[in-house]
Amino acid sequence: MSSEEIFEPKIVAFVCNWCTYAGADLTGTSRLKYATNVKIVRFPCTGRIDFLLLLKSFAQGADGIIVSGCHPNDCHYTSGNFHARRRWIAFRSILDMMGVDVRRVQYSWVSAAEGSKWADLVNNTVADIRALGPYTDYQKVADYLEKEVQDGEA
Amino acid sequence: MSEKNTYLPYLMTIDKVTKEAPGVKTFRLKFQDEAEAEAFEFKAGQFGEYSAFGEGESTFCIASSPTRKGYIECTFRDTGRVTSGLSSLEEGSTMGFRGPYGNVFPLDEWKGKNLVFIAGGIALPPMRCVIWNALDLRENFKDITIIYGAKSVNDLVYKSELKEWSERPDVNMVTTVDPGGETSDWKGEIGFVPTIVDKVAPSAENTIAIVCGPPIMIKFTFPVLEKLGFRDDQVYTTLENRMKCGVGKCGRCNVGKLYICKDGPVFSKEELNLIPAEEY
Amino acid sequence: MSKIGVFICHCGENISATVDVERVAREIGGMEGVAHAIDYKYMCSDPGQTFIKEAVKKYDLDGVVVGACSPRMHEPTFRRACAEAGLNPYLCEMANLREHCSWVHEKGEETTEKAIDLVKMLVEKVKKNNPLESIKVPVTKRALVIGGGIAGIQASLDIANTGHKVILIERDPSIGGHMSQLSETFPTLDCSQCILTPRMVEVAQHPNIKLYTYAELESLEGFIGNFTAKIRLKAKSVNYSTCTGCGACIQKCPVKKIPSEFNAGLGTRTAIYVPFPQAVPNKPVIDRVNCNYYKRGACKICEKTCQVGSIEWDKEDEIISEEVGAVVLATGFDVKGTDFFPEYGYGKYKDVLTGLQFERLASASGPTFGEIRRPSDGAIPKKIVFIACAGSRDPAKGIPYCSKICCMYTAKHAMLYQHKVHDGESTVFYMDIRAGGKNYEEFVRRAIEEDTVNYVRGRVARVYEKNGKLIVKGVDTLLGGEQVEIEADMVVLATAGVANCGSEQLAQKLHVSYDPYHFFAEAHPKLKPVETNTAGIFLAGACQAPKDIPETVGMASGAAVKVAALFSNNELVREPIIAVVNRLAPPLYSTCVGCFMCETACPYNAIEHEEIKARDGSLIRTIARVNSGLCQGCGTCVAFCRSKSIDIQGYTNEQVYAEVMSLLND
Amino acid sequence: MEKLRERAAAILADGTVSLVIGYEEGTKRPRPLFCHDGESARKLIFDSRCFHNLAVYLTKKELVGNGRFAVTATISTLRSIMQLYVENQLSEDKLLILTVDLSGTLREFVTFDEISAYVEQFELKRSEREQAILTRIEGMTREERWNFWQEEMSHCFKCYACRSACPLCYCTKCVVEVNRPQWINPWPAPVANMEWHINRAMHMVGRCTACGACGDACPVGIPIDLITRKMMEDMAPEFGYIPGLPVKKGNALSTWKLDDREQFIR
Amino acid sequence: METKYISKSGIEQWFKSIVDSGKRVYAPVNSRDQIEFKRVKNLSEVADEYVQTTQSIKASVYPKAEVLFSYEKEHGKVHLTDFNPDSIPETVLWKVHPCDAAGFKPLSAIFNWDSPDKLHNAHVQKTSVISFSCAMADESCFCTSVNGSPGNLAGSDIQLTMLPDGGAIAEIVTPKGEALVALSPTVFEADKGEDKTKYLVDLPARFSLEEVNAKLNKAFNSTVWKEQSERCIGCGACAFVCPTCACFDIQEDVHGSTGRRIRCWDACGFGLFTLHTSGHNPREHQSQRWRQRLLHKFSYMPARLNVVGCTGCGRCSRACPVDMNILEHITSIAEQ
Repeated sequence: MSSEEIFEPKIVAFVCNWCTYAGADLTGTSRLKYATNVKIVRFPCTGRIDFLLLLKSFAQGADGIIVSGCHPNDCHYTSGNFHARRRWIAFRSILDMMGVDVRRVQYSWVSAAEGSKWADLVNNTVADIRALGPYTDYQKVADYLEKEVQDGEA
Repeated sequence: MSEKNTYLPYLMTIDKVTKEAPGVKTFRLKFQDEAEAEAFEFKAGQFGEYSAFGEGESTFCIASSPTRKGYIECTFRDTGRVTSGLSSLEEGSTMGFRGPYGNVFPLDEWKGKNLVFIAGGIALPPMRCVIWNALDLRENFKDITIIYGAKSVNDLVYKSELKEWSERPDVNMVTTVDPGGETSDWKGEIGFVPTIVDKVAPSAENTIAIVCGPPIMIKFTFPVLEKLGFRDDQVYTTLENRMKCGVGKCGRCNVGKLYICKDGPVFSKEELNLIPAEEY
Repeated sequence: MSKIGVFICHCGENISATVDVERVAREIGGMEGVAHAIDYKYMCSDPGQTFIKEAVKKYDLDGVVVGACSPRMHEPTFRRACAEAGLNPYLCEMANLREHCSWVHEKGEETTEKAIDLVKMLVEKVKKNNPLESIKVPVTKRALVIGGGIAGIQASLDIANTGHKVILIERDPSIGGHMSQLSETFPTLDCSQCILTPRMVEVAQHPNIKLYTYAELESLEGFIGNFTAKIRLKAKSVNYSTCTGCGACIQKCPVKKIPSEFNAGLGTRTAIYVPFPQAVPNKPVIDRVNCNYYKRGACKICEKTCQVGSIEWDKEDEIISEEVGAVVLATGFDVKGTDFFPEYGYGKYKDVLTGLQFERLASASGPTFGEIRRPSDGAIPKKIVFIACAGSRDPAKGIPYCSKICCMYTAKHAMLYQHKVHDGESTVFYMDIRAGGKNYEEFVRRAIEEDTVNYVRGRVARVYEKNGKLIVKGVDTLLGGEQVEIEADMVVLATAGVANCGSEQLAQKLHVSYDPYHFFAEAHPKLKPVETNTAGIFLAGACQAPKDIPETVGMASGAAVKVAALFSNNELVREPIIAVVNRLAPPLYSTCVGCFMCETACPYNAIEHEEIKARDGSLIRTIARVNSGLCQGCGTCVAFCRSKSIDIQGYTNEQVYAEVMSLLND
Repeated sequence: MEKLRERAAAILADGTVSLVIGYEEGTKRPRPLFCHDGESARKLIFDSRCFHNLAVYLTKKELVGNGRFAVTATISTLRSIMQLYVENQLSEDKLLILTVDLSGTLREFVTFDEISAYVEQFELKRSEREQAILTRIEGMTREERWNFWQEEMSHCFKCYACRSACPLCYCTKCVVEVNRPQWINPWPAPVANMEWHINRAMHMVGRCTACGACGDACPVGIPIDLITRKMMEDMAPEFGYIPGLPVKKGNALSTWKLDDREQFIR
Repeated sequence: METKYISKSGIEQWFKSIVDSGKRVYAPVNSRDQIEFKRVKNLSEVADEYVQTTQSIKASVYPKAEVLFSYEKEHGKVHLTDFNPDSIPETVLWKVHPCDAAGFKPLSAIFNWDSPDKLHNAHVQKTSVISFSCAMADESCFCTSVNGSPGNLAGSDIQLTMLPDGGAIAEIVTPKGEALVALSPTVFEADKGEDKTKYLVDLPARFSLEEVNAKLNKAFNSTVWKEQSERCIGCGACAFVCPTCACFDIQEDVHGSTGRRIRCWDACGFGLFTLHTSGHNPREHQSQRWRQRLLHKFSYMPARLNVVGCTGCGRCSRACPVDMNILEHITSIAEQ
């Protein structure tokens, strides 16, 4: 990649079906534009989102991650987002301890009514991740097998 | 370096898929490389490691007879990551196979004897290989009896072959299902395999019994055979331990001093008595 | 290699304008496991659906991905089409190429590539999909209505009139609720009790309604169609089967100074009492907190008075169990008391009243028999000030919402006052006048124009007492913020409507969600206003948010129809998107270790304990089991399970993993 | 100590318990000991060098069987026992606790309430080693922390001694052994190793009692106990719990508060 | 075999010539409070004054994880790429203990049983071993009980025995060793006739291998396994630090339509090692797994491969979190 070329980050979004997915639908219905870098994976609820999926995303080459669901008290399942929020607090603390770049995981609440918030969230996150650059730190260690045989870090 | 990589599988084309029972399929596999097909040889009782690329390897016997050239067959139940991966493959796609591994049924030694095959459930495949082998060399053996049972009619595998065997005049075919597993038009026996063995097994005189099935079936069939006068050297079985390498290295199938993958999978009951029972 | 069919929709030009749909179909067609991929102008049209159906048969497809609009739009359409072609509907998934792609991106390479990625992701998911069967559960055709105000009364009658049994429980000794306390109702000024009491009687006499007054819900177990309600019948201390309701005991009761709840504290009642003359049932209960016998162990005057020996001193609370298929929550609301307002004297001025208290003053059945008199000295107030939005719309007081009814009842109060005190002078301080509703605006205009009520737009900063007068200090914003000071004889606060006390605990018992103000939350603010997030539990009236009588009645009827619709089926068909704990052959049984972390995480109490027992009956292990009737499929338990022993159908670990992996693999 | 031996021998002899799990002298330091009779109870020791968290054995049915058993417990062990109790893994009727308190007095606990009351008196403080390394890590920039842990992770060969030594890792099938999907690659590699340790820490949220057994067990000296220790230190005040003193069913992760922190949520 | 003398400076010069030849050199390095084999460029990096490295050197010929082959899927077809032995660089192992060098034989015996193991053999072929005889030992060492010794030459291409003057006796054992000498032939001087054994640690044998073997051959059903294994927590530390443990797993590393088949370390001590998909587990209990470890090394391997599966390095005892001291356990069996 030459230095002039704009870095196009790969971003995965984990969203709940009832609020953010619907909010992103509204973004579409409202014809608001946002960057193509983000691809949405639909979950029933933020409570369903396994932290391992976030880790796997980085290992597979994601430069950034969006996790978004219903605002507090809006959860279709009453409390899935509260559970998720707690899980994220703990997860962030552990990631930070391990030196993982927590800035690359953007958490958000986007309701079904916040079509424009979704567009802003995506655009801002893309801009943020673009500024951070590719997550080479992580990707470098992710492909290890060849290296081990070559360098014999036995 | 010309040394062969033991772990590199042959590429096989799935020539035919047969649905046998719920979750159970039979694949007919053909070598993609003609030279490999040419050079490949195996004997009844051997097994192989089957690859679903993207999922891994799984161990099962070769279910076709060595007398049928040009292909091999395997039958498996969708139970884990690999078998599920295999199960999703369609005719015409590619999978891997390496083998053959393990020892063989001593068919040569059994010449001139009566054979009784006793199998239960999904354990018919390892037996099918030797059954067809014996049937294709029918003149070498005297009476051939096949006793096969499953939990229910639906669970019986190789249904068309069961029919074929039962129609053959030179085979005494007995099928049974566990009580409650019968359908209204079921014409076979009803009862557990050991019970049926007791009822229909031929005399032990000059007879070899080959038993294969779930541990519980084996456990209750052996005493029946003993009662019927079968000596330990007249009874054979084939074991299926968890394996990864198939060639005696990964450490899983080691039982006492024996390795199921090298010293087995075929054992006479006499040999089996030497293996510590709790470990297989 | 599965056989997946992929169908890319142009959606007219909605998708094809920015996405190269042919290229999407072409590239996806080359994917591992894709047997057939086409694009078409309108996949959701009849011909489009026919393409899918024919392809399912022709290619013996074991999965379908439709790249079109949002699955929230057409997932049912395409799943139905697949089902009609003989493919399990849950083997069909949609890639959202319209709302999430073509509509939000400009035409270009990246947009098409994103579309391809989105379809790929769903193809990989579908490969891991399992055929699922809808869940069928039987329905107990009997409803439980909680709360005997107008909402509960209406809902009960409507359900009962469809031929289904209703159990109505009311926490107070009589049904009737707040509506029974009102004097006249806006905008028609018809007498509240005159229109309500016939309905109350109808409830009591309806063959399909079983009424339990002085009763509260103890617990609710089960799930839609199959609830078990435990109901606490509080001890009334009076045997209703023998009591004739003669009222002699009430006459003789020596404890007479108990503030009457019915009269909002403006009158008194006895310890053995009927809340109001038209109560249903019209039989007394003993208020054990205030009764001399229960307090001091002696008195029993009522027992001596009672000709039929109906007093039961040792009667204890009784808990009964009822099987019901649906629940209507109609627990109503409450109003803030005057003590909530420091600026208006924290309730220490006797002549500062709440709107509800004013209703009692204005009511012919009230403590003053309908005459407006000051509680302090019984004088007729000549100057009266009504303060609207007392508490409501005031984030600083924690009540940012509008209580909705105050504008109307304040106008009504001013009007009633003017009708009763002809020389009186009334002033209303208001923020806005919210008079949306049939004949509402006209009603307010009438108060202002015909009944010369003085409406001042502005807030009242303070009310204080000076020389026996209540000094009301406020501003008139229409006069440019000019200070206004009125010497009033009485001040009426249109205090905020708030959630009924105990609503939070009740919501927790029922596992329904509630908003920050403890009003019960509807399942959807627009489209499911009477449903809750717990299937089979419906809302009626002000327990959801403050509302007026017509709205309440309308909502109650709405809830009743929902219940009736539910009861029109013998069994209920549900989406099989539920969690399942894995089961393995012995000796493993399951990878679940029974730590039951999922149990606390589950918002629906759907996790049960299953004991694995050996043949001899000894316990081997206790593991989790998901009650498929209760589970709503949020999947929170799945993400909690350390050993991955729970999975959720439709969003299994394998499915979501495959999706994420496919998105990131180049 | 003599009292402990006597008592252990006595309860074994009178059939109160069929097994006493304790400590004996080992090659370099005390190690776990399983006493089935009074004879072996003579070998019992209990002092400040006893580090192993014996609670790890209590969930192994093949060891403890169906009868009643006793365990000589350190404070760490007691904390773990309390957590195991909350997680439905232990019951009072099977367990007898022996411990020697700071004054050298032999104490016995039968109920979880008793254990809880005793444990409450002890503060969970960083050891000198923990303090030293954590201070170092806390002083690092994020990049430095990443590099520090990557270096450490490169030594991990996935022997799972950390998992085996942890009393709270009692799953019959650990997530690393789940292969549908294969969440964490089972071979040792830096990312797979890190995923395992992050995963382990996440699984310990609200549960870890910071006994240090995992770090102690690591044969290649990775201070993995500090990952969970730090997590515990961060989370316990945030979520309002005291490790080893569970107050109600559930744990910090499976419960929530309306006002949990969320300034990181956009 | 030839014996030479090499001086302190000669060692330095020779080491440099090995590094300069482009071969990868691995040597024990003191890092993170542990001694472990790492790639080194300078002799100064090499640790001294230690008894044992935490891990054995077996990873050099049996990597923790290696690619058996890779594949690419396209439209139902699969293209395989075999392991390429040329991808393995030339490697020199410096300062290996005799007990580690002795581990190569049992390891190779397992891997080449009947069918040769292309990967392992490629690693072995590209690896040269320069061992240093042992002047130190601790209570866990017992090489002398398992046919080894502090100056055992088995598996070494060259062995150095350090002398008080900083020089060393160099025993050049194999042609590979000679090739290494050839990198800097002048530094190897004539043997000074020093008695090597003078500089070796004295380590009396702790048990008779024959006796132990005979006892173990009959010990399958002994109660000793349960007694010894009670405190075992079932981790894989012993297996992974062991120079001869070779149990492995075969796994799949998938990236979309491409993938690699991986061989990685596994351990017979893990509870699920032998678990069948049916749920049946032949080695269900820890006692069975402990028995497997000991019998495999001291009974099955001698019987089937004619080699003892233990070199007495003592690493498993040191690494064990719960002090499953192998020497103590074997001795107690021998004394039974």
